[in-house]
Amino acid sequence: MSVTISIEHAIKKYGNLTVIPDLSVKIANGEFFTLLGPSGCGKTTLLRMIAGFNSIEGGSFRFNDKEINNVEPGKRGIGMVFQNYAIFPNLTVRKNVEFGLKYRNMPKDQMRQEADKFMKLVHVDDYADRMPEQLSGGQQQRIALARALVIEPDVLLMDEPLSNLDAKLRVEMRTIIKRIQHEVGITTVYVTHDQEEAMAISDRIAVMKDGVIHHCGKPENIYQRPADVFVATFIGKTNLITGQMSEEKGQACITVCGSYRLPFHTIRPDAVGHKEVTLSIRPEEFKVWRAGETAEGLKAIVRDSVFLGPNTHYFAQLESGEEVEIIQESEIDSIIQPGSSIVLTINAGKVNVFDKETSLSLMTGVKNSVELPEVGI
Amino acid sequence: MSVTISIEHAIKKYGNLTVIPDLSVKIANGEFFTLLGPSGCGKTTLLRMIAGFNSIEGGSFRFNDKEINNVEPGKRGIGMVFQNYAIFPNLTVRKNVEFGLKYRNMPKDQMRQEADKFMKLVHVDDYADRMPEQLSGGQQQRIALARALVIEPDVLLMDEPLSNLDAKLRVEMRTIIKRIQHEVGITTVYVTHDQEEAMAISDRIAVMKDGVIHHCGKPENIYQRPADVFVATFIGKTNLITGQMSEEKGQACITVCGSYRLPFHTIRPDAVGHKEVTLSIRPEEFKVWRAGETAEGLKAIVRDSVFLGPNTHYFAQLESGEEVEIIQESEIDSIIQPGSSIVLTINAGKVNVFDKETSLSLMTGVKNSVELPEVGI
Amino acid sequence: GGGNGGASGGGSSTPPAQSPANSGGAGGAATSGSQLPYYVSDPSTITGKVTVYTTMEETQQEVLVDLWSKYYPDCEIEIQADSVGTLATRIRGDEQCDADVVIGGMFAADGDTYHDILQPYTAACDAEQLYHDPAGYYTFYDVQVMCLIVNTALESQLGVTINGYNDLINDALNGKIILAAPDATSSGWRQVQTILAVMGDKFDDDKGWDYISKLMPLSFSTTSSKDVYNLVINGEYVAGLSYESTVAALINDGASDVKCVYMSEGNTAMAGGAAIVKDAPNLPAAKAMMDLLSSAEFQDARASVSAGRGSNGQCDLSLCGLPDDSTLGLVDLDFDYLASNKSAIMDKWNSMWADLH
Amino acid sequence: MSTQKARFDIWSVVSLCLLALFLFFLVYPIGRLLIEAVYTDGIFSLDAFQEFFSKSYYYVSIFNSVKIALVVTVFSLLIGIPFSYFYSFYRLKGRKVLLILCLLCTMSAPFIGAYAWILLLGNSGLITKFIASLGLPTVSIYGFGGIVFVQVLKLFPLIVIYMNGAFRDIDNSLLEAAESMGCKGLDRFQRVTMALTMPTILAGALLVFMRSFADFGTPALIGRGYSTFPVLIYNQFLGENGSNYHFAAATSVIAVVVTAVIFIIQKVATSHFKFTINSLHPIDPKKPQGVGGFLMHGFCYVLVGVAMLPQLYIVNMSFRNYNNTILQPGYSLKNYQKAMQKLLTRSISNTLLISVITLAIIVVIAVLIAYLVVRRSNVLNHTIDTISMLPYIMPGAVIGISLILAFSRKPLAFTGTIGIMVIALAIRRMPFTSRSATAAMMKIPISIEEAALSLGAPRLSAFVKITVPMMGSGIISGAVLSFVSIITEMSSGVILYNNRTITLTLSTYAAIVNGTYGVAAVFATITMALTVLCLIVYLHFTDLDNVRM
Ligand SMILES: Nc1ncnc2c1ncn2[C@@H]1O[C@H](COP(=O)(O)OP(=O)(O)OP(=O)(O)O)[C@@H](O)[C@H]1O
Ligand SMILES: Nc1ncnc2c1ncn2[C@@H]1O[C@H](COP(=O)(O)OP(=O)(O)OP(=O)(O)O)[C@@H](O)[C@H]1O
Ligand SMILES: [Mg+2]
Ligand SMILES: [Mg+2]
Repeated sequence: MSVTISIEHAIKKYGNLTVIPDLSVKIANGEFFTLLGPSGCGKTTLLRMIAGFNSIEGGSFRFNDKEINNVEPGKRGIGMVFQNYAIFPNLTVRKNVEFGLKYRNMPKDQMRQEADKFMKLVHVDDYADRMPEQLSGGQQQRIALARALVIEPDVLLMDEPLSNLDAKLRVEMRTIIKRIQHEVGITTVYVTHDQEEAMAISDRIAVMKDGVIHHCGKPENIYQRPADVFVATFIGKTNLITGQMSEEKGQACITVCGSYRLPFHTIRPDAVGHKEVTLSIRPEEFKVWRAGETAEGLKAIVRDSVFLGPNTHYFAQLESGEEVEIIQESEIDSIIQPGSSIVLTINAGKVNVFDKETSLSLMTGVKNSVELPEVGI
Repeated sequence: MSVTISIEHAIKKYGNLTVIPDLSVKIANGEFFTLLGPSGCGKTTLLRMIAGFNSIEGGSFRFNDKEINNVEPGKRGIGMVFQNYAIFPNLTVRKNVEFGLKYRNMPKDQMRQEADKFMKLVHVDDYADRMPEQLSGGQQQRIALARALVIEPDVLLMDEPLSNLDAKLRVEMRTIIKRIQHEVGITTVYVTHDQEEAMAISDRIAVMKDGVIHHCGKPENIYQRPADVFVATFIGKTNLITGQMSEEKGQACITVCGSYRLPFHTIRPDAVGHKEVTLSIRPEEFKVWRAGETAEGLKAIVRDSVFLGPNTHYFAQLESGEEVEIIQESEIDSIIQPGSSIVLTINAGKVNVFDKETSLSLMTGVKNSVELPEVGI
Repeated sequence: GGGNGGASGGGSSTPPAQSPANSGGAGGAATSGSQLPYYVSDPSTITGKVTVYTTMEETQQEVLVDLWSKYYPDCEIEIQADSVGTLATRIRGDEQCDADVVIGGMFAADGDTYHDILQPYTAACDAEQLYHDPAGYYTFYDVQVMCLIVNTALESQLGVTINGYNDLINDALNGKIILAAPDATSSGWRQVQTILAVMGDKFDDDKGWDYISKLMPLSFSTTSSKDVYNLVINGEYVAGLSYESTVAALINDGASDVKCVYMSEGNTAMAGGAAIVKDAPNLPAAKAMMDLLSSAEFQDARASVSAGRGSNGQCDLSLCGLPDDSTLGLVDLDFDYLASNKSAIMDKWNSMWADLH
Repeated sequence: MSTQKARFDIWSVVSLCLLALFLFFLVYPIGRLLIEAVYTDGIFSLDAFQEFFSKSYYYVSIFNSVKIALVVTVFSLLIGIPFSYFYSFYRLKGRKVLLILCLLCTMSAPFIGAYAWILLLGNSGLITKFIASLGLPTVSIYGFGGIVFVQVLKLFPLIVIYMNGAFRDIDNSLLEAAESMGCKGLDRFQRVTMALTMPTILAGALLVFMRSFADFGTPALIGRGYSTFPVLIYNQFLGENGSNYHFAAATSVIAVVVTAVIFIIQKVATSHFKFTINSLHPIDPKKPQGVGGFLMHGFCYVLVGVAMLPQLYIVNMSFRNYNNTILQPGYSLKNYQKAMQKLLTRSISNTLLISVITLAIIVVIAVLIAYLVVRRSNVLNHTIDTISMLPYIMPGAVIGISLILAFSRKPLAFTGTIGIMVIALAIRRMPFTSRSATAAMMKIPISIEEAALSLGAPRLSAFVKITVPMMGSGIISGAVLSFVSIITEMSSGVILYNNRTITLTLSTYAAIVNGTYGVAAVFATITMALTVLCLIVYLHFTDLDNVRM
């Protein structure tokens, strides 16, 4: 079976504290949908409302056309991976994984096979007969994953299922998740704090803050054209710089640091005008020139540099006093020393511009909708 | 007080299972030392041995010159952040944070102030009087962090302390950890699965597998000149390609895919010779040319592309059938479509070469030592 | 049958009533062919099972069982022993209760306490009995006289001699006297009666209570009659206020270092006995049981093993080595007064006890 | 989940069934008792209460009883908690034996245990004489101190059993976290270990309080006229001088009010400690070493040794020659022969039958209640919980009387059957098991159960397969306690039993009533042997590491 999830005007309160004030979103059948947001923004809460473990203070939750507000969790056809794993401490690894299969009317043999298969997939087959307490944190987390995947539910809910795994394993696991999800066509709601993971795995992402969805859309939309300043800063690193927009022949032009002037072709026509704006420039959207190599640009002084493998990060101070972070591809033995003067130019096609007052994006091409995506997945 | 940690020939067994067969390493006073390795490799185990919570089956652990094998954990002067947080469920957030201060003979007022300060630092000050149950996963983890930091121990042991935080908060927290560690001069052993985090925060990193340290050194050493194939593949993404080394006038030359021939100046003189080698080429060490743009190089066909924010990943198949991953800076609307033919060239200065048989590095410049770093931190 | 309740005081005799139930029994043919006594019914009519609720101790039970089985081999006897309060509660509580008779714990001064669960019956040997229940419910088989049980070893150790109530008022005995609480035990209640009867000028007068107020501070109170004699025998206490029959029986059983002291100040006697339970399932057996209990044969047999003073005039006191009634200085009790003032006396006792402890 | 909206599901059905059961078997009898208390000859009157509060010797008994119970509770905690701590955190030598002995200490039937103590420590007791012969000053067993001494030795094992379960459930990493911050030794014990087990400590304390409060045998025998509530009630109901149901019922009501106050205080206190522990890393007991190890062994074995003295003496008594009440020289099996005539075999089989049936009923219902209260917190379920707790605060005799009042008349005539014994025992022991089950339940994080539901397990099987096993330690400690208590239960049975439904403990009682102490000792010894046997069988089939008692 395949399921579309519709949430309308959901409200969640813990006592007097409203955690989710009014949230609506539709998740398409078979879609891989990710909730992204700072710690404490309500991701787990929303996920648990979908699962049926949290009370619902208002609004309606529907699977296809059926309201499920009062349906038992066990009858919603969900599989869930919990943030704290929730492994059954009294059962062996195998029994944990087989647990859900018992309710699928599966012959014993097949049950064993399925469990074996999934334990292998998440690399815990060597520990099949151990008790969970004898496993490392990451191993426990993988059992939780296998346990939820093996039952091939209609809706898969995952709360930071990979947070304790190393990069390689994370990538491997997320590939497995994605593959199974895709093969079986499970509608999946995924919570993660890892943006790269969210980008790599999701069909759509909802960026939340304080229980409100700020931007809901495809990963590249969100990254390239964030709906507001919060989304821009939350997704990936970015530098916020104040600028002054002016109009020249119907064309927007933005002046930064008093002197560096850039024409912008990507501002929405209705937004063009005289106003203060906030520019969001990602570290890799700067280009660094050694002093003298170019004339036009922002003058800056390198304060610090950090080597991060493929790239090197520089922290520099602009003439205006604003601090910016810059990422450049690392060259062996060519790190620019702190104290050096540099000039920065900006790739105006990529930079995002926001109204300083409302924080909302002024760009064309922002795609933000909580409705079902127009094209099928 | 400041502490140097020396571990000599440590052995750890769980029943018949040897988790750490023979591990030695020295950690300098005030150093920020990170254990990195795949899930289940023994990081938590080693950390808990240093803390005194695991029995020690062999070898000696010393803080400065004092053997601590049989010293009570409470008397070792350690602070610890546990992988599962280990927040006291029966105490409020504030009481959790203040817990350790009671043993520092601190006046009540100051205790409160200190607790306030640290709760603010990790952004849980709003929840000071809540019970841990009423907090989100990330919030709980931050309490564990504050609780360990506030007592300013001699040795700080942290087991994946940031695994449940989003990227922004992770960076913020690791900056705080680093700052406090530096100010107070705490010798710190840190376990993480996040390589970028390890790179950014550590003075030195030990890369472990199956209880054995494969490479111990500074982040950039490890990244740029990994000691063996495991380290190369574990730290950052890499493509392993088989090549044939030959010697030409005392100079190493490696042929890949039968036809693409590259001179290497970075091979250790004693290693130069005729043999099969494994090349480790990081995705960003390829340069992509559209078919026809260059003659010399590896011919390949793009299979898939993934947009990941600042960069785009390509998966391509070489003529030899080997799959490689390539990272290029993203250009809006310029993603190369699957199916396209491309040519790849390699930046030979960065590529690492390993003996195919022993997996060990053949490069000059590998720095790998479990002894104390020569220069002070 | 049923006796008519006379209004006479305790101890007085009423003429024997007709005993219609067993007129034909005497000639019945027992298997042995020998002539059966008149108080034994035709064994062939007494069958099934008779269930006895009793307060009797083990040895007395054995006597009863032996005698019953001798005359009524076809009728099984099953015994449940407990205190009378518990037994009564159980009978009251159990609709399908199979109790046929209650033996023991029924005293002349009870008033109508148990009439709700019993039925009247006049036993075969009523004419021979020295004591009769005016209400017609009880069949007596026992006369209860009070005594002090004294541990002779401790007595001489302390250098005191105990011959009566007055000898107990002695600081050397402080904390070494045990008595049973009158509200909890029948022996305690009987002792209070006796003290009030013999220590004052008139029953229940201030002089009697004055004695009690001196006795209380020296004494320990228990809620079980048994504790009194057990703990004196064990040497926990020097003197205890108890029943004659049990103490004498214990001495017969081999209790050493103890003696039974009849108070020099005087004593009281009260008849105790048995009754048939209302709606007894096996009424013929119940009646046969009453008849047997009233006989001198049973009472003598009982006396020989456990020193019970029989109520039948033909009993032979020498069998159990008990002194004759006349030597005890018996004082008559007014049962009506006792029945109507029981709670007032108890209250007074309890208040005084609370004040003095 | 206090916010869970009321849904009608399988648990609602369970709630209603339980409610019906309790209304019929508990509320109705208690109602009958209340009516008895406030009606005199069919007219409503509070004369009995008036009387009670107008006489000091009645109301003083309240203070006496509360005082004893409080002191006993404090001392039981003081020795029970360290005992259990040593047992749970260290691999003491002979752990199984220690545990079994510990359980046996609670076991002696009322009367006979206290009687044995008198024979040991009374004015002319064995030990007293021995001490006196050494020229040392002797202490008296009688009075307040004696009651406390005897009761503490009898009741501290209850704390031990409760605490063993609680210690098993602590997540080791919490202790490690505390230790890493410098909190160790006694301090850690106080601030972390105790704090985490507080719900259990409170539950155990309440249990001991109630047991001590309701104990009749000990104060009756060695109280030296110390008037306590149960003695008062007992005399009114069952005294040899006839009974005053009306006044006894009123006294019972007052007793129930007093205990209810204590119960509420405990409940309020417990409500401050609502938290969950996910014990993925249970405590790994260490080998005791050095002087500390020696002292630990010493403490545990000496304590158990002393507490076992009366039991040992009873075993000894069972072989002594008795002429009814009177001890004769020499040893023989005479008492055993005599016991055979006194329905020994029937007593044993009744005991086993009744205890097994009762235990099964209790465990099932207690677990259900625990679940409803903790996970389905609503008015209905709290009502059920409160009702089920009523017997907690009612002395056994009161329950017995209530049942008689309720079920002795047709068409509800259950008295005199095995059924009524089972009902009485189940009612009486239910609260104890359901308390420990509730405490265990409170500690299970809800996400574990949610995980089971999310995997498609129906509510009931999630409960049976995951929740119940995780409650294991709590349930088993409760069940073991219940088993022992059921076997030794007397007070409610005394007025309910007859020859057909007699049990070992009641036979012991009957033998005591009969004055045949040797035979009583036989029954007591057999009871002990039977219990040991059951425990050994239980321990045999349980991995020692999983003995979550
Ligand atoms: N109590 C135990 N009994 C037996 N084996 C154990 C026990 N604890 C851990 N192990 C095993 O020891 C190995 C190392 O465990 P450890 O917890 O140190 O891993 P880790 O490196 O911290 O992994 P992760 O990143 O997943 O937390 C694992 O394979 C684990 O299964
Ligand atoms: N039982 C509760 N009572 C009161 N407040 C709660 C409760 N559970 C969660 N909260 C609060 O609700 C907010 C949202 O919690 P939630 O667990 O959904 O966060 P989250 O987005 O999953 O965060 P994280 O990434 O840290 O896990 C948090 O501020 C948290 O403190
Ligand atoms: Mg969360
Ligand atoms: Mg770990």
